Amino acid sequence: MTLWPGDLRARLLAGAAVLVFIAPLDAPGPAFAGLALVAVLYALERHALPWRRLLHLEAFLLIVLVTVPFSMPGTALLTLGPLQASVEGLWRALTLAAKVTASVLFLSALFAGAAPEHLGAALRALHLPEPLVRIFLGLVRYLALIRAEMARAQEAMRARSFRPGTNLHSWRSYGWLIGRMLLRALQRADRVEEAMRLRHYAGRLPRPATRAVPRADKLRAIALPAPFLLILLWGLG
Amino acid sequence: MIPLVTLTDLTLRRDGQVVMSGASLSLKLGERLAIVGPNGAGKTSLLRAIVGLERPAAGRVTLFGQECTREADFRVARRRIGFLFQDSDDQLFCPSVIEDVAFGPLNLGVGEDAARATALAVLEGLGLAHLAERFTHKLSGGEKRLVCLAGLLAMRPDVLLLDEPTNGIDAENGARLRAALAAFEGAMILVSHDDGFVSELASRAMVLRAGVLRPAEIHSHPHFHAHPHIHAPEPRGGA
Amino acid sequence: MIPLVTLTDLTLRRDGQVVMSGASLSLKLGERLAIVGPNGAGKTSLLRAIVGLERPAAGRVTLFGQECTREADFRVARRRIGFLFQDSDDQLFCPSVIEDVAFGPLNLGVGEDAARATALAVLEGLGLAHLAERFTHKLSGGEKRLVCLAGLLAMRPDVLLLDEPTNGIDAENGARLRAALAAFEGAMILVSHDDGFVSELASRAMVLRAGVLRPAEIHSHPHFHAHPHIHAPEPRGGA
Amino acid sequence: MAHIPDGLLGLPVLIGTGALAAGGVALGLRALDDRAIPRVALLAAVFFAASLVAVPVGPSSVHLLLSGVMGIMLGWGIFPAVVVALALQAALFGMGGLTSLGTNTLNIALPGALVGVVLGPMIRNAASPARAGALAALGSVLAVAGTAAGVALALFLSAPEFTPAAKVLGLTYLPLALVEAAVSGTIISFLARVEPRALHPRLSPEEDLPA
Ligand SMILES: Nc1ncnc2c1ncn2[C@@H]1O[C@H](COP(=O)(O)OP(=O)(O)OP(=O)(O)O)[C@@H](O)[C@H]1O
Ligand SMILES: Nc1ncnc2c1ncn2[C@@H]1O[C@H](COP(=O)(O)OP(=O)(O)OP(=O)(O)O)[C@@H](O)[C@H]1O
Ligand SMILES: [Mg+2]
Ligand SMILES: [Mg+2]
Repeated sequence: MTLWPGDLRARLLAGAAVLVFIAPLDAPGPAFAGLALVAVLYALERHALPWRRLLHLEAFLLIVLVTVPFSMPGTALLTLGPLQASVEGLWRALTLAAKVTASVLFLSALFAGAAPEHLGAALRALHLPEPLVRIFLGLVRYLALIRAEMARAQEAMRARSFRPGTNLHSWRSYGWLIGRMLLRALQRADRVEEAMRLRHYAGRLPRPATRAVPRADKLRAIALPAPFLLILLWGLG
Repeated sequence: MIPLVTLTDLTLRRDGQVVMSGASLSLKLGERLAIVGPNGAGKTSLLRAIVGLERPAAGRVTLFGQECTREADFRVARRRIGFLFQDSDDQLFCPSVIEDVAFGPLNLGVGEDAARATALAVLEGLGLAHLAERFTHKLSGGEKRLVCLAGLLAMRPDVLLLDEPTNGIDAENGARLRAALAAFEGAMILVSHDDGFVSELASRAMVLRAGVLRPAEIHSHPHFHAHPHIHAPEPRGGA
Repeated sequence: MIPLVTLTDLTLRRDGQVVMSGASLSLKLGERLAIVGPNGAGKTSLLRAIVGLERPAAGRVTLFGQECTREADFRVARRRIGFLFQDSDDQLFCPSVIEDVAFGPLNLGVGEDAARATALAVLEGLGLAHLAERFTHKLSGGEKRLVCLAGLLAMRPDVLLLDEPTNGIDAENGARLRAALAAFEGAMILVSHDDGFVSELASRAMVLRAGVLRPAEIHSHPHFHAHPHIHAPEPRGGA
Repeated sequence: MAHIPDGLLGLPVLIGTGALAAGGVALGLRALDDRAIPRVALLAAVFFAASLVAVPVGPSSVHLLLSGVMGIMLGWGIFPAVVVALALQAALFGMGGLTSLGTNTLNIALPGALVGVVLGPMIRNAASPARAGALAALGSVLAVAGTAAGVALALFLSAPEFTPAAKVLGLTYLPLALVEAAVSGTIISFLARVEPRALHPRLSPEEDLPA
């Protein structure tokens, strides 16, 4: 028994709703309640915490979280030369940290176990423009291939004693590498387009019939965002 | 009987350079024509010209009795021709195997269910039903090759053009491929470097060399010659 | 004399699966060791392990008498090893041939002019001077192969690792390649499916099969057998 | 650095940038012929793969954005390419966010598209590959500056207390701008030299190319 809708359409919509409900939270109480709720979700589902993603976030967040306490007026907390951190500012920073952490954790749980190929089909079923869905699926299809090409090319450079550094030779080499990858991709794109034409592609494929979302998934899609909506209402009230 | 494919005095250029000149061939019902030749001789270009991906500088392409010059002419003929590309990744562009195999039938206007059913039937016929829901980019080289072939067979072609079908294929999938091609009832043109494969499958051969396409003979004759060998002796440990 | 390359009881894994275990070999000055084996046997992985692009799960890699474990160790040794990749397109990334061949020397810290001069000299030595200003992505398969080799030779390696050097090469460029490799004075490890090429060039051979690397014998003996052939008869016009 | 996560920006900013990004994507899709879809998808894959390479700058390293090059090669097609790549990055790596997808798309794609529209024709008609490269280097500095300004503006409009953060963040884009200029300039002069057709955003195959 899982809380997540198995149907990706339902899961995407419910997930987006949760993230939208977290976004406007302003006060510390609701923000931490949101974070606690996500933590409960992790505990119930026995997800492992994505530590690396959380750490990866720091660089950007650190700047925000360090500067915010100093940029809000209020009760003095700490004085560093001309800079003064306020208690209000600290609460604000903690609120933001809670919201961002809750969102990141939620996002990675949302997509855990969802193959991008299936995500494409879900986007199509949600009536996103067909060309956009096909670009997404094309990217998913060829990304691994192109990353492998790129990795081998970089290894070939390394085998010829290339050592990237802060100099023009390195940057020029990267420019050539990427330029060459772009050329190879363009040539492949032409061949792919030809292969489609040879199989009689004439510009349009019928949209696949969409299955109905199972009832249980509909219920989950409502149940999942509901507590977050309550938190939002509490925050607004 | 009209030939399925006729090339008459074809000249092909690439980047201004003549790749091939005065090439003529005709492919009749049930024939299996092998085209062999060194790398860069223009074998791929020749196949591309047959389906109209490459337009000849001179000469004529006649498909199923109809001379083809414009894209519209070729489009009609392409329904009946399946072209296996040299690189499988160029040809497998759908996310899952079943979607890829059903792509052709869908384009021919059969409904979604019918297309899937056709695709599944073809996959089963090739012994690949277990791959149906797999993602195309996660297949092995040999599996990719066979799924590409399935995508062509799903359109029920009368002619197959095969550009190095045994490329990057392992022994097990190679056997499946041979069986599938041996069972194919239509005509085919087969480009391959693999002499054994060619002589097993082809009914006739031509050689493309230095821009000239010429008939050739396939024969298997016992003969006496010196041939370098590499033998692994019975196991006896490291180097 | 210390061997140039020594592998001791090497075990390699890919994606958790053992590709090869307990592989040992040693390459001495002037030796030309051929490694043969079926597709997917791990030949490429073995070469990659020698230059440190693949790290062994167990066993040791010793290059020029120095055991190599970290990237820094391998980096020193790589200056003296030229690795020809299986796919030329992975190795050619500069706009023009001359720039590509000069890339290695530039990395070794010689100036721009000296690097170009070295590159030109190597191209001339291979009979490729006419290609110097051509764009790498417009070369034929065989030309690409030779330019890759030129890029390695420009670094004056003591050891060449060649991964299927005759891949996609035509007769004329094949002859150039053979000549260039026969003239190379250092040692080499040669992975190839081309028996004729191996027996012409190699002084010793090993077979890699089912994860085990074993010494093998190369011998040429005359014998009697049946062999399919494709012959082009004397010119007699179209099909 | 241009990946703003969920939970940081205010609702009005998310809605506003989301709408603008949707407009950009619609514009890009309208210009896009069906036959050009593989081209956009494969180029998006290269830009995605290239953005994963860590290019060293001093003691640190940066990840390339290449929005200037994308704008030149794809024109308005940069919007669909970027939105799709960002969506996949969010799904695969948890980079960026879902609610901030529109903001991030706008911040990266709009400066690139403008570079493509304004400088693209000059680059394609440049007298020499070196000149094309120099123009592209300039363009990519402007594109990075545009992205930095976009990020700063999104923060600034979300809450007044983000103002100092926005300023500091702006400075962190300086090394990126430097590397982008060098790498993008090289990419464009490479393409101008060996395959000038690649510089045309061939979104519809009917579009005639100069010989
Ligand atoms: N995209 C291209 N642009 C310019 N010239 C090309 C292109 N593709 C091939 N050529 C040239 O056309 C000639 C024929 O190439 P083609 O690919 O048809 O040969 P092939 O016989 O199929 O070779 P292989 O056995 O290597 O596949 C070659 O000399 C090649 O240099
Ligand atoms: N990138 C990869 N990820 C996972 N497994 C891989 C990867 N590359 C190769 N392998 C596996 O490692 C094994 C050895 O591959 P390798 O490329 O070394 O073989 P090879 O002998 O060079 O084959 P070939 O003759 O086809 O070049 C194969 O079974 C292959 O499936
Ligand atoms: Mg070919
Ligand atoms: Mg290999």
